[in-house]
Amino acid sequence: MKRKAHTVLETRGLSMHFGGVHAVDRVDFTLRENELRCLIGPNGAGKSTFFKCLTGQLNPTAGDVVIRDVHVAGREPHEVASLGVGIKTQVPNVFDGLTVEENIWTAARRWHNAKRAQTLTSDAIERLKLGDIRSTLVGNLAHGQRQWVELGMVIAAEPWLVLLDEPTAGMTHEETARTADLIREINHSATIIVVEHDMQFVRSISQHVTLFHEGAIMMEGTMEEISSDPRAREVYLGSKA
Amino acid sequence: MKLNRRQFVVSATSALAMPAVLRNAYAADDIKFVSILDQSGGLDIYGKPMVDTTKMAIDEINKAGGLLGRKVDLKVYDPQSTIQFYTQFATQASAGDKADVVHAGITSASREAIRPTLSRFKTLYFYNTLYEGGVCDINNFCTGSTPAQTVEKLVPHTMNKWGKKVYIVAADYNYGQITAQWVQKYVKDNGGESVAVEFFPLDVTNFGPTIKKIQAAKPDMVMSALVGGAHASFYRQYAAAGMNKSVPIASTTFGVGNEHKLISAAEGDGMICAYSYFEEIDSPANADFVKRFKAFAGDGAPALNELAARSYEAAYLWAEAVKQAGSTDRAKVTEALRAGLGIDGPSGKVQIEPKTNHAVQNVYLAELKDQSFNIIEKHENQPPTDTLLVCDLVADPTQSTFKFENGLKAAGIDI
Amino acid sequence: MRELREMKATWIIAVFGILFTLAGPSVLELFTIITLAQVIGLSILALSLALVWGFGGILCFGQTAFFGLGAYAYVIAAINFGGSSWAILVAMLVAAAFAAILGYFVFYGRVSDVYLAVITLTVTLILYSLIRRTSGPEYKIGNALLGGFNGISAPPLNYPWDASAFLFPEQVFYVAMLALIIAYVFCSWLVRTHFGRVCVAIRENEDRAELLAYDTRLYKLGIFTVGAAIAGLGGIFFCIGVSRVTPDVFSLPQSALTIIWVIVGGRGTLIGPILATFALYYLTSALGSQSVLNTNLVLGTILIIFVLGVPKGVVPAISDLMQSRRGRKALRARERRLQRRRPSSTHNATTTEGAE
Amino acid sequence: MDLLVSIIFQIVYVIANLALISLGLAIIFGMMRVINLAHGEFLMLGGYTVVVATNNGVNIWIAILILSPLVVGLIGIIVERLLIRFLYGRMVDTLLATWGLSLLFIGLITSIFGASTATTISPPLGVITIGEYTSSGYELFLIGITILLLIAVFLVLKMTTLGLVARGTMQNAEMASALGVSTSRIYMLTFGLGAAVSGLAGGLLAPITGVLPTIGTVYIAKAFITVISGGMAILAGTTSASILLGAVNGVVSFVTGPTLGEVALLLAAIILLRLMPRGITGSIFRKSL
Repeated sequence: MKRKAHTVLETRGLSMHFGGVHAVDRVDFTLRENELRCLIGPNGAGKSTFFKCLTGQLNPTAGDVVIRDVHVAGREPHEVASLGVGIKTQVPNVFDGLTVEENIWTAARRWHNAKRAQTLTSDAIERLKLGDIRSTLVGNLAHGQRQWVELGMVIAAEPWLVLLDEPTAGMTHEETARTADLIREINHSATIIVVEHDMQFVRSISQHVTLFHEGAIMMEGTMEEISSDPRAREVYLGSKA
Repeated sequence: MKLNRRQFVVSATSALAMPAVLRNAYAADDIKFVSILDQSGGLDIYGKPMVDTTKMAIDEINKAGGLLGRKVDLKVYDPQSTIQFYTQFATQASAGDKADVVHAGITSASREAIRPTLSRFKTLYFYNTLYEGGVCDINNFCTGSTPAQTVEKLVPHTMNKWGKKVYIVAADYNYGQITAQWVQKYVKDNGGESVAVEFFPLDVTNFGPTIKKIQAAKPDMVMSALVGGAHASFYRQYAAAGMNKSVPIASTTFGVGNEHKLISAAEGDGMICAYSYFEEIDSPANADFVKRFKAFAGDGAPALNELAARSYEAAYLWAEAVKQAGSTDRAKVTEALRAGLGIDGPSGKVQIEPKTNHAVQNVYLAELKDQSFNIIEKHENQPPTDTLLVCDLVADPTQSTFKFENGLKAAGIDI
Repeated sequence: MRELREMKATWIIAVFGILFTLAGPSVLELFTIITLAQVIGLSILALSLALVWGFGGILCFGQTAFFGLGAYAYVIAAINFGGSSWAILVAMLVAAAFAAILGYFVFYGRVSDVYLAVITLTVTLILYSLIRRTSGPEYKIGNALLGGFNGISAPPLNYPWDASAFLFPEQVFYVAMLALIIAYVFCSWLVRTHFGRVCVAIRENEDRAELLAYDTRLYKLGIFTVGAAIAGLGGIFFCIGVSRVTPDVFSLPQSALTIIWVIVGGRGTLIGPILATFALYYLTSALGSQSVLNTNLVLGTILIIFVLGVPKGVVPAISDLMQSRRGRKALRARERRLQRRRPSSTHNATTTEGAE
Repeated sequence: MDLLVSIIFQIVYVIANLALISLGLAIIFGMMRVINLAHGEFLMLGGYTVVVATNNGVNIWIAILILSPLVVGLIGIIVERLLIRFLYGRMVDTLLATWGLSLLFIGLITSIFGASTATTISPPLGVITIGEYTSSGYELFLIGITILLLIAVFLVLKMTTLGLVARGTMQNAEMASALGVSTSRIYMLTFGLGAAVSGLAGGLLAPITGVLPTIGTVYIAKAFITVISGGMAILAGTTSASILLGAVNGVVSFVTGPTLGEVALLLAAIILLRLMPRGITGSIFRKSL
């Protein structure tokens, strides 16, 4: 249990400015091992920009990102991913010209020899119930299926830290529920950050939630704490209106 | 032209005597004459007139009854200004068509690409372009003029006329480099001074900086060995800067691509060039040649220059050799050619010099006026003195090299 | 399963290639065999671009830079060593080393696609200009003068490590065909290895590959370098076939032709560009043997018709046609794909625009 | 001193020359992301327009300043309607199609006019004298007209509706079509404008370089490199790249000769693209036209 207290990801004074816009402004954030953390906030709150700073897709203007004692701010995405981090971006980000199986295999093969990669690929396909379409080109699949393929790529690589940006975007109700199950399952072996819009979904998976507003962390706590907070309600209602 | 009248009569009667059916049957037995010259791409300004005159020569030969009673079948390949097609068509002509003779090549690069192939397949080869000299190959007859033949006359004449300080501009490749060396030698021999030598890549079109340098150097004359379509801009820009009025130009290359028709009279007037042929040569043979060519090529007939005229003459040189040898066999024709065979063509007498397989020919100096050349001097029977310095095929007929490939110095000529 | 089938296709094609090689000299005329060496050299060049562009997704406009460097390096080395055996190795190494340096600048500088095309082309044009400016006697490497515009005559191939025994034209043909077949099988194998599949994945989606912890720069550099070595090999046979190397190997028309072969043959196949090279070469040379139509006129028309009518290239178009005959099912799937692709691709386009 | 002035004049001329041959390509590339490999042939066609017109007795100024942009602009519009419009968004395909077009034009002109064409035009405007040195008055005219042309293109892009809509379209084609702008018509006119500018440039250069069917190949590589070095912004890109590359070329040509001058230009372009992969205007002057 003492491992649970161990910090695996930390940002210190992380800032990302685009011209005069402070998309992320001096964010200090800590994530402990085996956590399942949701980042929420209205559109433009800066959570996606924050996410991209973690994955190396953006080079932060200032501040630092530390993953397991490695300073990764400004590093290339592949260097972040090489630490054993599984990443799923907002738009379905897959290899359209490859089959489902090849997509997932490419992810697994990065870490394992050919034989083990094949096993992991088959496992992932089975877990995600992609068997019927395993030989279909991903470019031919529906939006929701493409999301699943991308999740499969994340699982097959067996990451210890998983960063998901809006994993349920464009999914049906049923698919969302399955995704929630899957994320809880992954959480048995990995620490997870989920950026999400869908409050119902967040409620169904999360223990701990961070609320972003105007580029900064407004508050952190359980979903109950946040939804009962008047300021948070205002942020959300304001943005919805 | 000195067509052998007796043979003409004999072959003509024998052709007539033969039943029509038999004559057609003989088509497979045609003499094969292959011409490989660029008709598209950057070099077509040179290649097209050469092909036109070659066609005319073969046409005339056939109308006169062919050779040895056989029809001469001309096949023309267009290598599209790329070396790789030269090699391919030369292989096709020699190994595939089994050509009796190949007339081919404009640049030295193209000649060097095909010379070994034609040697290997024992196919007689004529190269009819003016070039830097130095080919020493028993199988290769180079009929064009070389720098020593033309520059030797051009330099003293223009220096006497204009002055002793010469600024040399030349194309940046083997021909330009070697010609520039000959110019420097003859300038020195005649007590002059070469104030600068500048080389231009073939794709340069802006000569502004050089024109300023020429103005700064204040020479008495400019000697140009510039080559190709892009380089024609030099003369325009030179004239635009008013320089053609103060520092006149002499050239060893201007006009062979019919540049004198491409620039206006005001820009070109006063330039002096030296070649072994000008369309304006005043002789009955040439007047007749020009007339026949205009009739043959029609309205769009290009101006005639050394390359075009020499292609025509070379076809006749070969035809004459075939007649004398009584065969198209390579060894026999070569022997006939090297026995000092000559013809009287539109440029005057052209004769093969046996030590080099080059041509002894007339050299004319001409001054440009209103887009045409006025002949001012004529030098008869000029030997290829430059190639003679390095080549003696009489002493060693097995040679097959291009002695000037790496410049004059490498060939042991120190000038 | 898919891979197994495809590798089987590779072997079938290779067997056809070997049959052609063996039958060639007895079926074809000698002059055809002789000229084939240069066409084979060009088709190896096309193969290298098919690998780099079709599979690596790298639009290299200047593949001829490596081709030409290979040719020049071979000639210079062969003249200096007095034999062709080591020269072949040197040529491939020089081409690969040059590509590695250029690729390092380009890929590690994160140069975008269009600019990559232009930079590689510019490098080729620079080499073209540079080599054309070396006509003076002062430009020599060892015993080999560079010759500028006129180029250098190429020493023939000889028996391995016996410089005095030159190969006959038929033997040159065998060696060239062998090189082509080996290069083809090697490329086929390469795109099926882990390395090759990652390269294909990068072609499909470089960001995703990055996020899967692949250093995409390294993979692109790798396939670029391998492609350059193969292009260099093509250059060797080309200059042996032509018997001369001239700056034309770096020229703009040569660069464009190489792209045309790959386009006509089809991106994403290896055999397509090879066949396209043979076909188009014989078309252009046939055009050169007639004088009715202007060669440029015909070539230009063909190119335009191809881009408008068969933009995917011949081989993919034929396999598409065969697939669509297999049943309506495939057709329907493609329609669905097209419908879906449209909204999602525009979506992608706008997001990348926004991210820039 | 005279030498210095006349050298500076010459370098300015080299720069203007570079800008002149590149501008048409830059318009088409900057606005439409189409790399027009037939650009050199548009220049060539401009030159032929002038030669044919003057040979038929048309005043040389009318031929250069009015006919050459008009004829080539029309050819551009025809080409866009028959070919380019089917290929938008397919960069490589447009590249190949325009390459085909380039071969086609060369073949066509060679078939019609032959490999070389007699011309009697020579650069008008006489000679200007700087101390002991003389330059062509026409070169001075070319410098002036290049500046005027740049200003004119600036005004068209900045002031006219066409320019405004075209810039909007080039920023975001979809939004423009959502606003009811006919992108198809805009593309057609833009391509026509680019072709007309190229035609004018070709016409202007004809008296000083002459015309040949293959003359386009001399220009295309340089124009291509200038435009790419300049980046997306049409005017700022072309101007800045022309100044940089032209100055390098001019100075090195003077010091060492034309051979290294060309090499220096190309090397400068490579180094520039290494430092600024999106061209000069991709890094600085980003907001400019």
